[in-house]
Amino acid sequence: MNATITVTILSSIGFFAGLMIYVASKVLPKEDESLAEAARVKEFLPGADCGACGYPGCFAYAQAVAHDKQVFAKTPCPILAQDKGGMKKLEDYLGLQAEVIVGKKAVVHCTGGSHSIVEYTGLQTCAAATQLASGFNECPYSCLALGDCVRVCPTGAMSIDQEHHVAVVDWETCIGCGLCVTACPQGLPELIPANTPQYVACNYQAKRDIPGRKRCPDGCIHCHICEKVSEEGAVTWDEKKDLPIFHVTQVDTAIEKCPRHVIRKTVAYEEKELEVVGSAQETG
Amino acid sequence: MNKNKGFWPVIFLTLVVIIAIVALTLTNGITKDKIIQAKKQAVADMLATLFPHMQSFDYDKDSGLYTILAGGEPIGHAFMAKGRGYSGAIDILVGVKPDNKSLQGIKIITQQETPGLGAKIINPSFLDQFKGVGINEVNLSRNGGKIDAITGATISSSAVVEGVKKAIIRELGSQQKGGNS
Amino acid sequence: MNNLFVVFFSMALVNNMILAKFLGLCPFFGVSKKTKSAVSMGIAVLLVMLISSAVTWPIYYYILVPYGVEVMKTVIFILVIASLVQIIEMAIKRTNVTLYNALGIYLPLITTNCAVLGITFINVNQVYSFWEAVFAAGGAGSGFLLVLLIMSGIRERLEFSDTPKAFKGTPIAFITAMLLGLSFLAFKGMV
Amino acid sequence: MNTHVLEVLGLKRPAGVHPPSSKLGAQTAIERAPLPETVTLPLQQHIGAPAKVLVKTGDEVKVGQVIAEAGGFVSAPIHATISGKVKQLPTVASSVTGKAVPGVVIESDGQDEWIELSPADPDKLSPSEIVSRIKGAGIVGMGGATFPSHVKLSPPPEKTINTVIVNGAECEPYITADNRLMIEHPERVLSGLAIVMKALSVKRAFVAIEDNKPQAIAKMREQVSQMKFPGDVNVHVVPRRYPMGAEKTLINTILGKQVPEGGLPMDVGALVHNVATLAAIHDAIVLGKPLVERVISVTGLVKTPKNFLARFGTPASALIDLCGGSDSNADELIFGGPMMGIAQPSFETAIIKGTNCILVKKSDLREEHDCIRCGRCVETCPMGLLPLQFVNLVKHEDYDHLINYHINNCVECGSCAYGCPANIPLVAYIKVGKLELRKLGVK
Amino acid sequence: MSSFEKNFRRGIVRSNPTFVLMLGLCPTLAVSTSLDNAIGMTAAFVFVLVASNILISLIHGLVPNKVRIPVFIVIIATLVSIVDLMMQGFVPALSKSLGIYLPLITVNCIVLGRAEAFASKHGVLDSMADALGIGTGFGLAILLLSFIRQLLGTGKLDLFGHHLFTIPGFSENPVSVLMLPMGAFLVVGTLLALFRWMGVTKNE
Amino acid sequence: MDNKPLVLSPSPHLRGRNSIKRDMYLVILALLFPTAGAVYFFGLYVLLMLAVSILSAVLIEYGAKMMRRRPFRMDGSAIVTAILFVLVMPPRSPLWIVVVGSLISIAVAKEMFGGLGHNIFNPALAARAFVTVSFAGALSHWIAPVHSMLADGVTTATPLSESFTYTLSKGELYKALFLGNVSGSAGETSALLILIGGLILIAFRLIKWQVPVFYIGTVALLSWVLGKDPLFQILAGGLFLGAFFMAADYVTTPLTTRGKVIFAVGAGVLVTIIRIYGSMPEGVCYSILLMNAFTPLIDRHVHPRVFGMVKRTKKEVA
Repeated sequence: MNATITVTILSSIGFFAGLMIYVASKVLPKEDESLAEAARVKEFLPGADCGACGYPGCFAYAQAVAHDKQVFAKTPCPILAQDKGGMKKLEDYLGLQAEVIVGKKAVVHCTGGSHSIVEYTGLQTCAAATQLASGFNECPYSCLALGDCVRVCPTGAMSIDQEHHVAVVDWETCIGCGLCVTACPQGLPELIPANTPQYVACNYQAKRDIPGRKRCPDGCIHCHICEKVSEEGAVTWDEKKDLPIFHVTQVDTAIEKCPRHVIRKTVAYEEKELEVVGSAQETG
Repeated sequence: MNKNKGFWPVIFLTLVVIIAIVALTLTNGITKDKIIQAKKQAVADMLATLFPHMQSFDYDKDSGLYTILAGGEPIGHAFMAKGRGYSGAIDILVGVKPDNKSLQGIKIITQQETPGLGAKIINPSFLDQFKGVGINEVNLSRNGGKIDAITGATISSSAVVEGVKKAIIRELGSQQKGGNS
Repeated sequence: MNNLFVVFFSMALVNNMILAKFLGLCPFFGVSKKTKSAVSMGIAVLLVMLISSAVTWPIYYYILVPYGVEVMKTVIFILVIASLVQIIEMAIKRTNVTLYNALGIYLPLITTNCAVLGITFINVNQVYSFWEAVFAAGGAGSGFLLVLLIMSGIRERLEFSDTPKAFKGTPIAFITAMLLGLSFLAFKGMV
Repeated sequence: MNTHVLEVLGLKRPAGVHPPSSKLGAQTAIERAPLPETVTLPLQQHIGAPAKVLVKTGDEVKVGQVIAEAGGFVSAPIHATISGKVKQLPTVASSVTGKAVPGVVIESDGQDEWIELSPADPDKLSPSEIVSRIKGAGIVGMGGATFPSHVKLSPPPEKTINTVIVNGAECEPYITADNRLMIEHPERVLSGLAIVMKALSVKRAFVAIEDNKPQAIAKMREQVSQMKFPGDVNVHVVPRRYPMGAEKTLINTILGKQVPEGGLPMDVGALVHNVATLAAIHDAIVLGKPLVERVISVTGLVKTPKNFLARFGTPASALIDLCGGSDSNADELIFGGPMMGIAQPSFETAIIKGTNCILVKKSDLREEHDCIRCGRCVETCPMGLLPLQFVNLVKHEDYDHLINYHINNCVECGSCAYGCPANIPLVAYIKVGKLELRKLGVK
Repeated sequence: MSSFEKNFRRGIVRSNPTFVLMLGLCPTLAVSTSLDNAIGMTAAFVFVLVASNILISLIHGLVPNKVRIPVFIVIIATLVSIVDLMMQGFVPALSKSLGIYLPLITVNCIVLGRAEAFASKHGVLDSMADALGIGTGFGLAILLLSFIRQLLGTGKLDLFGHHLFTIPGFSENPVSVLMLPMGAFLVVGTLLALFRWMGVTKNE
Repeated sequence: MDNKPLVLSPSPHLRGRNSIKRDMYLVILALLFPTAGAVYFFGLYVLLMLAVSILSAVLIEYGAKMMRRRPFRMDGSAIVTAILFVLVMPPRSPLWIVVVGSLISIAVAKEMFGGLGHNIFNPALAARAFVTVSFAGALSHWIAPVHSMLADGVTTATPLSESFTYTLSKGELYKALFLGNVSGSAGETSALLILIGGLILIAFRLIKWQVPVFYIGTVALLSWVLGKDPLFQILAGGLFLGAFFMAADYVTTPLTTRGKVIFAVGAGVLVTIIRIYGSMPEGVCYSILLMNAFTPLIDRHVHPRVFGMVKRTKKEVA
């Protein structure tokens, strides 16, 4: 008898709690629109509200993810991370996978052959170095190899070739985000379609010759041979920079004929030999 | 029926709570006596360290006084004391001889004193000093009592002494008077 | 009155939830990276502690004790707290988005914050009166807020530090917590 | 007195530093440098829009002929500094920003043939005529900032300027050009001041000179008493402390007013002109001469430090040779003073309007350590900033927050880096930070 | 069987709840002052985890979304209470030294986290394996901690009243700070860094 | 004008003569006074402690730097920490505790945070707090000043602890406390010698005079208000040592002078509260550690007055 009373009373607490939630959800106005996307993202999350992700609870995390997808890529929910299927669902929903396979890759328009004419002792960043006399290399347009691009690269595709003092891109890991393009004070990296088989590894602008500074032995001499030997439209000329622009057509003759051998092959270049050479190895 | 719709969530939650309560009530039924017994046993064990000949005890809830019995005869009393130690409260069990005139001994139940220093109050060398001391003689020796403080741990030592003193007055103050008159 | 102050002070500094009782460590390490969120979290915890202490006290002493079912306290307390938090969160979320983003998003984390359930247990174990329980909750919450605030300040500075790689992030936060705990020993024996 | 008490209590910061003044050429009279064989003139020698070139290769030019016109309101024309033939129109690396800018190279014919000058009596010119003549003469701030002078003299109508301050502080170590100018040509400087006062109808002016230049103070005082001004002119001796010569510091020291953040001196009713600029203004109005030459100190590790009157575009090596060449230890060439000057990559770099000093020195390279938070940079910053916070943020590429610490208030005086025990190149970090902030589009 | 094994193994190292996920730290730090406590806590924890995972994987299809968290929490709380009562009844000393940390398993993020993330999406057997794995990982972590803290903090090892080992000369002046809360922070922080340094776990 | 490439470095091209090394060795110079006092009052054993402390600290720093693959520099910071640590320890501390102290101060409180400049807490005080909690028993051995270098000390209580009773007159007592002729931590007893060292620091502009003045001043004022003898409160215990050598430490205190004053006042209040209400007899160590923890928050909110921002209200810095 006594037991029954206790059970009834205690259960009524449970009933009351449920009732309150029910009433609250009925009486209160609908959620604000700005939270709708976050609410949808939250459906994919475990909902344990453990705070291990660094956000105060799952909904806060969902809000952050809804605001910036990269949050999920950089700090995935630790509970969800053990659940492959769940991860996949959220990735699909956010379209993260699709974003990785973008059609552009970065190339660096420099071979790194220019030597330093002064002893630069300032901050070891390209941005700082260019503030003094356009950098410390003989070629004022050359890669300074201090790695501003490496630091911003989210996937670690950028690295510095210490032998030649030039930044190189690994196309396997490059996602074509373009962060290096904005980071480089010399304007050397460029995003090109991932199916472009070659690019010119020089940014020397003949029309902006600086007295006392000169191009490196590998630099483009603006001879237009590549343009002449290739079929119409395969190579166009950037008049402002006085440099060739290559497109998706493979220009074997031009590569061969270039007196400076400054046209570099990318992984999209199809060679007779089956060996696939990445631009990273090629720049050497 | 959609499980998310209408009033069903409320009913479901209530059902779960009912099951939980019932399960707990059942468990409680099994363990209730055990727990009470275990608690009693714990107290008995505690008291037995001061009164090795103890067979059973009585507990007066109002005064907080334990009466220790052996063969039906009281062989002493015991009560809890609290001292304000170096880093928090010290709980002390105080045992007195049946005549309420002198101590049977004391035992430290909980303490958080500094290890290696204040925590030496649990050492027998300190505690044994209390055995057989008259209830009016509980005081540090420098204050004219019979208890020597632990070197370097004066605060902890005096915390124990003061706590015991206070508890004696609280528990035995009236009895003593009654006995005298 | 004096007694209430002692309870408050003791729970805030001497028996600090995080540094002395190990309660609420997940949010302590999780949400102490930025001062802004640390403050919001601390305030949210403080509020929920106050409310849940005030609600569970009468439930315990007017329902559970009279019927001799103190053993149910875990189930009932957590049920009440969880529902309460959910209702408060829902209310804030649907009425004031700004407030929700500043404070409300911290609420779900609090359900699984042992500090909140912990303080209700401590209230029961210490046999606090109603006002003592409320002040204890206030003290515990304030202490939580204080330590979270200090920690977030330190961690923001550590962001700029050349911390060894293996120690970056949580490990150094633990070491900091240790040194913080050592300094909080200053309050030992004050109550 | 009050200020002193506050400083002792540490409640008012005596900002700045006291680097050794090393004024090597202070007693050497100004010497006219021989004409260079070729001059290289970058088309951007001032802050603002670059000038637009008017000549082509092969053109014959005379001294003072405009070879590039102002490219906008905040811009200044550029004049040929020697007579001869335009040899080339190359790109040159700016000796200030390091950026590649268009330039003109003129080969001398050895004649030094001037264009016809049109002198005028300043008393008979209207203020607007004065301003347009100054603009036509291509005058820019010659203390190093190279802000076009006519812009300073054309305040928007809502701002009123009531005080002109003549900046003769020359707080940078080594530089003696302004000092010599004040000693040798006080009349030109003060005549320029009178013209500026007339142009703006200002009734009050101060000539600020640091207390370590007693000769200049005496000469200027003497000259002030001899001349008639349209208002009240005082020689104000300021304590020697770097960066006293910074516009904002100077205004604060003399007038006790702080130029608001992001504001200009005119916001507190003041106008600051360097002594060299005023002398150039005098030349432009009274003699009708456009700006083609300036006084420049060649100092440091050269055999005899000297002060020259040199044409713009002269390569540094020519002037250094005139001083007997540089010491073999020297491995650093700086345009400007050692605190704010810019290191140059080659001795062939040509001087421009803002180059007040060629400093040859031995580099003082030190290994950068971690910050020990000594707070010296905070203490010495004349702008009341937290320089070490800029370093932290730039190091961690957290550029967004730089603005919260008022990075754009920094004048890059280098006081912080001068006193830093950890040898942190704070100014370099700040420059990168400003650059990145601009990239992010925050102004 | 292989999926069982996989789910079991994962919780031990790769997603160790204490050193990798850093969840449910409160009891780990609080009761790791002695091996006895660690063992008692592990037993209680594993029971609650396994039982709750099984129960939740059984009923997850029925639970309405709105009351999901309250329902799960009530189930866990009930299990915890049962363990609590059992311990009070049969091993009162242990129950006393675990104190409020035993009922606080209720709000342990690991338990609720597993319920939410795993049990409510998988079958009974997988859930059980997962719970056992996580429980073992938790147990190993807390045992390691308590081993270090007890050994260095007291200079000797005791297990259920039996004296095992004393470091000669050390037990007079042990690093007693390790028995205090700050000691736990120091040990966990150092261990975390050590695991990262050895490459067991990843850097942040 | 040979072909040697020119050096291209950012401005300023002129550097002052400040260096971390110079700062640190000047601090060591200032520390020599209280150190000499410690040896004079408590015997040659203190010298032994110093040797062990400095040696172990330098070795541990070297080891830590090697493990972290960072250059090891003999910049003197480890020596400063090591000396300070000995000065705040009881003059008869076991040598192994000194080594443990070096381990905690250098390895845990400093290198784990990233080395000099990155530590949040004062290393010497953190180590002192650690060993005090850990080895309370072994460190409860206080001795009276000995004066003859080799004599063994007589066990006594420290001036601030409860059982301390001097039979001297007030004047004599102050004199003893000022000169350092009392028991206490090795280097904290002589206010005079610490003052000399402190004045050296102020003269070389290594510390701000505001810090010790506000720190000691707050303690004096608050003690007086709460009915304690202010002169005794400031002379006894480690207040002077803490005020000149620890509360004014660069790394662990706020950057701005205003921040430093807040720090000093806060520490002063804490010392007084701890001494009067707490069970720790000596609060200087903990007061500074606690304020160290608050330092990032103070730094966050107390900025120097930005030039040209006088009339505007303080801008929020997020």
